Amino acid sequence: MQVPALLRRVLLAGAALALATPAGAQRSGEPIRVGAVLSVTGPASFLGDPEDKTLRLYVNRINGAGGVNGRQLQLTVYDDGGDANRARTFATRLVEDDKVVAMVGGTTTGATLAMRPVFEDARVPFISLAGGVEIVEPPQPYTFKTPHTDRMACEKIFADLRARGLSRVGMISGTDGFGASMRGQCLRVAQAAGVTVVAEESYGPRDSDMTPQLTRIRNAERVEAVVNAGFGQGPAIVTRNHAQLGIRTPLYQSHGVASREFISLATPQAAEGVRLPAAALLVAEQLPEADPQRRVVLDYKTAFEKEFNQPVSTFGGHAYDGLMILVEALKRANSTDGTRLRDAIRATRGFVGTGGVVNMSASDHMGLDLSAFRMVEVRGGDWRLVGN
Amino acid sequence: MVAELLQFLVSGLTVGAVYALVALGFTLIYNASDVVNFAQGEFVMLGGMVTVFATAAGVPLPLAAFLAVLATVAVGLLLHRLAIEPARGASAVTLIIITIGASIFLRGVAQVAFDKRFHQLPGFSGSDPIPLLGAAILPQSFWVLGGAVLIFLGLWLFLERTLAGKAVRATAANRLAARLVGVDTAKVLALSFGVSAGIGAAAGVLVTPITLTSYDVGTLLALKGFAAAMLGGMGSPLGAVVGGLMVGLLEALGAGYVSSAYKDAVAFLVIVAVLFALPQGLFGRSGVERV
Amino acid sequence: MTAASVAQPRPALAAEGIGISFGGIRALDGVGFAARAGEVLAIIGPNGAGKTTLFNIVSGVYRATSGRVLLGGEEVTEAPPERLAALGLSRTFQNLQVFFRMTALENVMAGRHLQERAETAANLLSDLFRLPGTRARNRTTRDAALALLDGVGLAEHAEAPAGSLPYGALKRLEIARALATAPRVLLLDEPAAGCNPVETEEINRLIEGVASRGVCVVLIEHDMKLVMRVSRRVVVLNGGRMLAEGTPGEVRRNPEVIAAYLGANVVEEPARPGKPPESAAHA
Amino acid sequence: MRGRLSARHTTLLGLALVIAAVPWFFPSAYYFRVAALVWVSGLAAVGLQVLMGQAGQVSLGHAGFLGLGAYACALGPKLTGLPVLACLPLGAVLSGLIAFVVGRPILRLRGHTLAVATLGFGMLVTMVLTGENGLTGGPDGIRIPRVELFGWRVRGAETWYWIAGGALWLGVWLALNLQDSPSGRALAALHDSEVAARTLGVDVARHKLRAFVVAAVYASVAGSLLGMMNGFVTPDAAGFLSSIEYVTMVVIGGSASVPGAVVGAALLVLLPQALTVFHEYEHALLGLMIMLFMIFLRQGILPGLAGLLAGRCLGAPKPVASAGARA
Repeated sequence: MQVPALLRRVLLAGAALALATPAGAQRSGEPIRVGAVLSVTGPASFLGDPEDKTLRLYVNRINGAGGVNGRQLQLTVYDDGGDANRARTFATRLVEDDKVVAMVGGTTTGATLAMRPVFEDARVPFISLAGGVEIVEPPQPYTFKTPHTDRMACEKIFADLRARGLSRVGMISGTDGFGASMRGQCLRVAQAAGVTVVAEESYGPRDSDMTPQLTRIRNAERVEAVVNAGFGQGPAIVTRNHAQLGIRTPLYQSHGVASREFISLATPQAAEGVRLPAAALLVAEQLPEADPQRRVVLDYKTAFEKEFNQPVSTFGGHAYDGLMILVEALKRANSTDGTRLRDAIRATRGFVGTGGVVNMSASDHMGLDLSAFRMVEVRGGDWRLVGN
Repeated sequence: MVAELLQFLVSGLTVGAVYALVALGFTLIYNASDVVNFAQGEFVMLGGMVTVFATAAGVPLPLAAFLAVLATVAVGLLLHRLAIEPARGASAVTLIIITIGASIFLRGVAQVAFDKRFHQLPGFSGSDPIPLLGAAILPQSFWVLGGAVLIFLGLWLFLERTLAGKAVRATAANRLAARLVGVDTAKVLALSFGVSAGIGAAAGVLVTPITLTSYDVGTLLALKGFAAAMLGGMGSPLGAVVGGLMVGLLEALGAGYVSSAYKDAVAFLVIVAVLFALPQGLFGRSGVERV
Repeated sequence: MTAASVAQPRPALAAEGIGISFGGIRALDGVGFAARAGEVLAIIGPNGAGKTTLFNIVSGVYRATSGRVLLGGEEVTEAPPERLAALGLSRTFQNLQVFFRMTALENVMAGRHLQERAETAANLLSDLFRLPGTRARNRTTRDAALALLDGVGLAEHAEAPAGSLPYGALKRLEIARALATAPRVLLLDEPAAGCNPVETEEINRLIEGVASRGVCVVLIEHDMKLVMRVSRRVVVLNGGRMLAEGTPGEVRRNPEVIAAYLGANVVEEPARPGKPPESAAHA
Repeated sequence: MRGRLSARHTTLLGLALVIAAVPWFFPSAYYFRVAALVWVSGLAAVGLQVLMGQAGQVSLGHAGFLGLGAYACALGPKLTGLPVLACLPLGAVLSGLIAFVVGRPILRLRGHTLAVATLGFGMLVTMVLTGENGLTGGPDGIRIPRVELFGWRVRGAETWYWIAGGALWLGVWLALNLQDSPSGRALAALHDSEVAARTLGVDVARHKLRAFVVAAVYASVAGSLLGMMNGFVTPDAAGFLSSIEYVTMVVIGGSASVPGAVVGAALLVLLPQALTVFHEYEHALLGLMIMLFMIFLRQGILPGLAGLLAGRCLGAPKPVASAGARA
């Protein structure tokens, strides 16, 4: 039997193929290697796809403009398909094989948490694009994140509810990582915010009809508002079903659908009046001239939409923020040493990104506060700033 | 109370009709080959996605839908010709793995050829819900249910009234005997792939206005459709329809009356319970084992 | 070739008043027979008479609607095949049920299952870790199986994949496998079907040898020459009922039997010449 | 034709050589990581080979037991205070028990019906792991403590490579032992013809259940190793797609062959790593490769290649064996 020989040949062939990756290929003036593991496909591709596009677009632009510290950026992106185990393998690959100096990515909280030990062990700065609070709480030495946390989204929604004099909510959430994590945070902060969750429902990541769940919420006692924690197509269907059932209580979505795409998926009629907390990016044109974010978000929006011919989402924005924070830190540190770079990222102050103004510190590896969120509402088929 | 129940029923029947059509596709190919075609969900995806992209390119909806079904049938026939036919004589498990490969392949191609975003279609008759006994029903639900009934009737007529249909039934009943009386069972299998693809695509077109679509909707539909086909009795077209509707209803009633977190568990527990009582499924042929 | 010399008080295998229905059709009705140790009993009848169904009931594959089955005097009507096997009943199949993924030797080794004791969890662990007990069992089984293969003239094909053997050899392989269980009662379903005269002659000798060792052999066969030579008594079935019973000579002269066979248009030819083995896979 | 013993020994020796030798060719720790993944996936696949290849029973819920093993190592230390390593056998026993209880009714079912029941079981496990956020950490997963052996912290891809390689070798040894034993013959018999096996005295239900339990224990151990290696686990590990992947590994490698399962695992772990070169086309190519392998080596890679080397014509299926190979 030729088993062992065969096995070895298969292994070697695999190794040889893997070696042929671009990582070892082009070497023009010592490029700075930056890695990314994103959920470009799979259940979280709604988030990962714009992140991927943004990173590629901006790395090209930066390189076109002369690179960083006179060196080109070299980006390596791997697709984890939404699977944490695969993400972990790619993280090892980035660190051990591609020798990246920093990592921007980790689309989902699960993938981020699975990858974190790899970067921590290797002392390679890791800027995650996922929402979960546990990524930076308690802060780990080399792990950062750019998106707002889901807890902030809950607090923002509940504050808006209270301002409208509402307090009894029906929660509906997706059973995916995003939905479940936000659901947990909302339940945790509800009491402090003076909100009571009187009904609670969930739906699977690919469910196509949520009328039974919404009927139950409607029938719950004195529900004054419906809050949906979820991302992807689920919230669009919840919005449609909410309108279909003629439920009149206000509907809040999460920052997980902060894109104009959501309105067209949910249909403008059904989405009318839906509110959600979102980064300034969503309402770029409506920002006052004096707003520090106005120029940044308009630039990003124009660049992204021109290149890809699709509406921006705040997720692409998170990737933009992550990359830019890294680039600025590289400039400040003038080094690719992990610890120095980490210190430089940690020293980020007053960085204006699409998600808000970032002020990091040793104890805050995200650097955003509630003011970074704007409450927006769908009116006439587009997002409008609420109040202030 | 009645309104609530009616709401759940309509929701369940609409979703169930899609499962039923997927299960019908499974059944046709299974009957001709013992193969469970895991790429069945991708046919539904193709139907929806081609329609979306054709309408976006300015093709009127009915023509776009027709093109989508046609294109998917072509894909189904090609799949048979290029992947199943060359492996003729291989065991059923080998063929099943080929269809798993095909499903990954079609998804991979779709994400490049189309994109990785979600897409929607407008309801064929608008999206204003129709009030009925206190429940609110989308007009598209009637399209889905009506479409499913038409497809089923069409398939029934085809199987009962046409020579090709009789060949399909003969092959399903006994492949060896069918071959002996001169039925070209390879052609029957090709036909089954074509018809299954067509049915899947039609389901995709009908349901996209309600459920939205994207390059990867197929996996879950295949899973649910497979369960539905098993519940009804693998190999029985009537069973596929009843099984699909039942799975849809179980999910909706489970979500409405039990717990939305465990609605899929409720559905699967019922399916498994039924299979313990009736291992052949509700409408499956229960034969005495011949030795 | 005379049967066992000792007259036994009770038959090794007896079926009484067996009836069974499939979907409302009465396939067997009030059928019975009794066979003693060392005796060869043949069951004959036209196609569709219910012979194989009777075997399936006696061996526990089907459950009779009425009647009872006695093995060594003990009632076993409801017993499943594996229990009957443990009680000493073994069989072959009309549509071959050879283990086609295995070699000829492995087929017969599988037949030694009952002697191998693989039933307890401790046995499983012994098998997983290849403890001395398992190794000893492997050796014993292998030797016994080789001897049995030799007995049916297949020793030189021991390592051949079963699927590559000709039809006649497969028939004998099944007999060897059935004998591996060391049965007290052996049911043979058309052992000579598809065999050429030379092979039939071998099977004839085989049956006589088995019976001479005190095994009760019940035989379904279409080859009348073989039936007349090898069996001491013959039971004739027709349309699911008993038509006649007696010595080969008596049965041959029975006008009803002649009528039934003429009606079925089969006189005494082997009914299924060279049946292709494909059909076995569909059973 | 070589005897059975020699084939068995060749396989075991060859595997040991491969495990010992391939690190020579590894330029970085990443290769250790990938190879360790191959060994762990291979271990789970070998377990499924016992069930699918030897006993002929299909399971679409194999990853469910993998998840149980991994989560045992995540929750065990929390709930019982035991060290992580002790939770590996604990998880294995638990998985075995669950398989024993669940398998009893499930294995009465045949063919595709069995597939649905195991599918349902796997989904149930995933649903509980996803749904019980408070306990399991929900869809975002849960951390698994670092393994400590006599005060030494087990970490690093290279260490795990040797642990996983050793576990795989043991797993292959056990599976090969089983194949050539009274229990293995009983499984092979019921795989080919249940009726014939029963008439030979094989208690079909009991032996099927045993294969199911053995497969569950394999999966659980593999899951525990995977979890400890990653220090983290999410419910995806137990999911339907994961189960399908293991079935594909077994069939593509050659379901009749124990080392085939390892080859299948190697292929499905290495291909996605190698195909990243093709960026957005990687999924299409993966699907294409699976189809091509199955079309041209329909008995699976290992038996298929062995057949090619033996100069047998692949186009002609074995006369009856393939027609009878209904799973």
